[in-house]
Amino acid sequence: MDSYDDLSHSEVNDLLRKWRENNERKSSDVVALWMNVLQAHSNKYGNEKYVLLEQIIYAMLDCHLYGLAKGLIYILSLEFPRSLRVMRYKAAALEAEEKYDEALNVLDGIINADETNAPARKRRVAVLKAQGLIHEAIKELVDYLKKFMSDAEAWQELCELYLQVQEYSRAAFCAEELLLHQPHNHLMHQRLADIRYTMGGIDNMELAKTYYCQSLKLNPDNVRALLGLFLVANNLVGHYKSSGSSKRKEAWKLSQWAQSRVTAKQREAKAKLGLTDMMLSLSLAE
Amino acid sequence: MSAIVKSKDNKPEPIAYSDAALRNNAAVVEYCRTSMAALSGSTAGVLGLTGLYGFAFYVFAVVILWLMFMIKAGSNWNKYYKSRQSLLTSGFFGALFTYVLFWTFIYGMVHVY
Amino acid sequence: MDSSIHRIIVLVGFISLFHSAFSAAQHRTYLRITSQEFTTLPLDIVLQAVLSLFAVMWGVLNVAGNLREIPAAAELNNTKWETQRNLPSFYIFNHRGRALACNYVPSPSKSDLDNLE
Amino acid sequence: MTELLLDPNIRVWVFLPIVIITFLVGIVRHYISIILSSQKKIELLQVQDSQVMIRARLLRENGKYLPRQSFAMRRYWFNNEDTGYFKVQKRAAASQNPMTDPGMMTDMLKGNVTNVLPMIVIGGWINWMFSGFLTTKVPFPLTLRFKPMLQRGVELAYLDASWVSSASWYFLNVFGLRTIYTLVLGENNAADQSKVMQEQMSGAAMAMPPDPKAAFKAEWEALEITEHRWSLANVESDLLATDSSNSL
Repeated sequence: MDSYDDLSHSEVNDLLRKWRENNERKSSDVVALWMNVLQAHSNKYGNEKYVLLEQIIYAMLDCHLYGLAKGLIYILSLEFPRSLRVMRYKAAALEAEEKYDEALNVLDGIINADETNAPARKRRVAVLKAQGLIHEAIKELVDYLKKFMSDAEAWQELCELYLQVQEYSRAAFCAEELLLHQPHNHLMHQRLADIRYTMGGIDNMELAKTYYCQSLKLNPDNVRALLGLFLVANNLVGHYKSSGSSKRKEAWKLSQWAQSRVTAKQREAKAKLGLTDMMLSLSLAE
Repeated sequence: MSAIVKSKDNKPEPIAYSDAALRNNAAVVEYCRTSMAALSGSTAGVLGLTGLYGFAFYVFAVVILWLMFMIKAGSNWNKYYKSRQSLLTSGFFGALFTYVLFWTFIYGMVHVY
Repeated sequence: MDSSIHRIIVLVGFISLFHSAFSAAQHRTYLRITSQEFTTLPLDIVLQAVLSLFAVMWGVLNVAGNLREIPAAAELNNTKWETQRNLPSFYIFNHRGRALACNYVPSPSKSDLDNLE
Repeated sequence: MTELLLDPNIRVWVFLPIVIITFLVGIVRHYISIILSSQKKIELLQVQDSQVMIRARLLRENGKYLPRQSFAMRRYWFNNEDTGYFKVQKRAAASQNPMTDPGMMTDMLKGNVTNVLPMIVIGGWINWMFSGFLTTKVPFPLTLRFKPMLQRGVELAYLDASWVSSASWYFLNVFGLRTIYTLVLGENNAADQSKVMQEQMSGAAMAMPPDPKAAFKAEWEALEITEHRWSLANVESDLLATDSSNSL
């Protein structure tokens, strides 16, 4: 991954597209790729030129390369003088320079011009978040979600924000909403289970157990869910000491099962490690 | 214990399909099908097939394309297509029109004059 | 790399198909000039046309793009929480990674000002 | 019946040009319609309605993954008699007459300009330019019924029905080449990219319910009769069962 110079132009394009589609941040890598490979071929971006430039601009802002980013934004604004999307880049640049009020002004301008512009509204939330005003950001985001109710990304962000201020039951609500959007994503089940486990109490533990199980059913390789299941099951065994034995038995069984799976996984991982690596880790431990 | 018995009664959960992947595959299949109709129509025109022979050639081309899809997907076609039958039959008549047009066109170019 | 080979196959197949079409047309005119009855094309033209049809079809099939696996789990199970959590719409830029940039000048934040006094 | 012999010049100067002209006109029309198509201005309320509908639909379909309490809470929020979303939000019934909406009018006009007009103009021009030629013969026998369809402009009573006149050949091309356009132009071609840049639409503004009032009512009814079936009831035992069967 270090030698970006060897990659051809089209390979770089493919790589960047993959990152874009998978939502990978990798900003410094993106900037490095642009510097080393793409910049020389700026006339050959092909169909995806503008999406690519957007990715690069955001990556540059992320890497504190404000001058370069502004240069690109300027080029784009010459090409599309009245585009709201380019306005959004400008707002992002202002935001990166911590000129939050100006950024908010630009974003408000966008929303005035097109009140259905969802990305600009989301950026407003991000601006508040960047200033550390989490409660204000939550309020803004809730207002946004009242209008754009099926925006999974926003629900996820709201979930994270609630977790930051430790409002677990509200975070759980958001996580459930996410589950409605992506019922086959094991990470969503795992996340909801994490939240339920953190909330505590027998009912929540039972739910956490169920969702960890579902997550493992969808993806048996989810080790975090495995660990969570183990902890939850142990916890439940403790809770059910006196009451109904069948539930206790089940929890105990699950805990045993999770433990055996973890052991198997560890053995697998160890087998993959070479002998030298094991020696190294031993010597380090000593 | 009752839970286990219940789970046996339940049907296995339907497999969830990824919407984007389904659409991607449908677009690929559609692309190949249209190209196949145009190309095999041209070939039928070159060969100067007339009447029922031409339509038989179309069926032949459809089957060949289907076989090629199967070869490309390999043994685990289940991963890529929902069903093999619908791959064979869907869009049969839609592509037939394209086929006939190209058949007529190339037949006219080669054999009529 | 792989697709360029198939592109060449498609191109060659097309040329070959065109060539067989021209051959067939020539054959027809020849028959007409010598006023013979048309029964069937010579075998070599037929073979060339059919074979190039197969070649082009196979090439198009591979040029058209890759099929993606349709079970939802195939893609979702490869996503990690890091990418799932990463939401481009809500990026913030004043994260701690900024301090690593070579031209970073720490701005006097509120707490620093408090300490000064 | 003896075989007709056509002049090869017809092939070069009539038959082929018609195909090429039809094809190129189709391509040009595609790009013109891209230029003319205006981004529809969408009201915030419309977006909100469509998103609510999506959310309610998701609740109906995937509600089985939520615990009963969470499901009931959401349904209550949508449906309860006093404060439920579908009860409180009043939407005016959609106006039935598209003529009252000037935006709709211009859209219809644009659709006509790009679709129907070129076909008539080019068709008329081809009829005038290449009239009265027999261009080709379909390679399969046809009944006499097809004669008026395939031999427009050539009224010969005793001609075999499988001969095609130039005007009819044009119309055959217009309809037959449609699939080829999608092949050549692709689903999302380069021309759309810069369009996206100029006026980026929030992708959520898709299928608007044309009449939100009726749609709300339908969704309310659908939600009302949805029963909650907790699909994760047996997941623990399933998990244990699958694993023991695997390890055996």
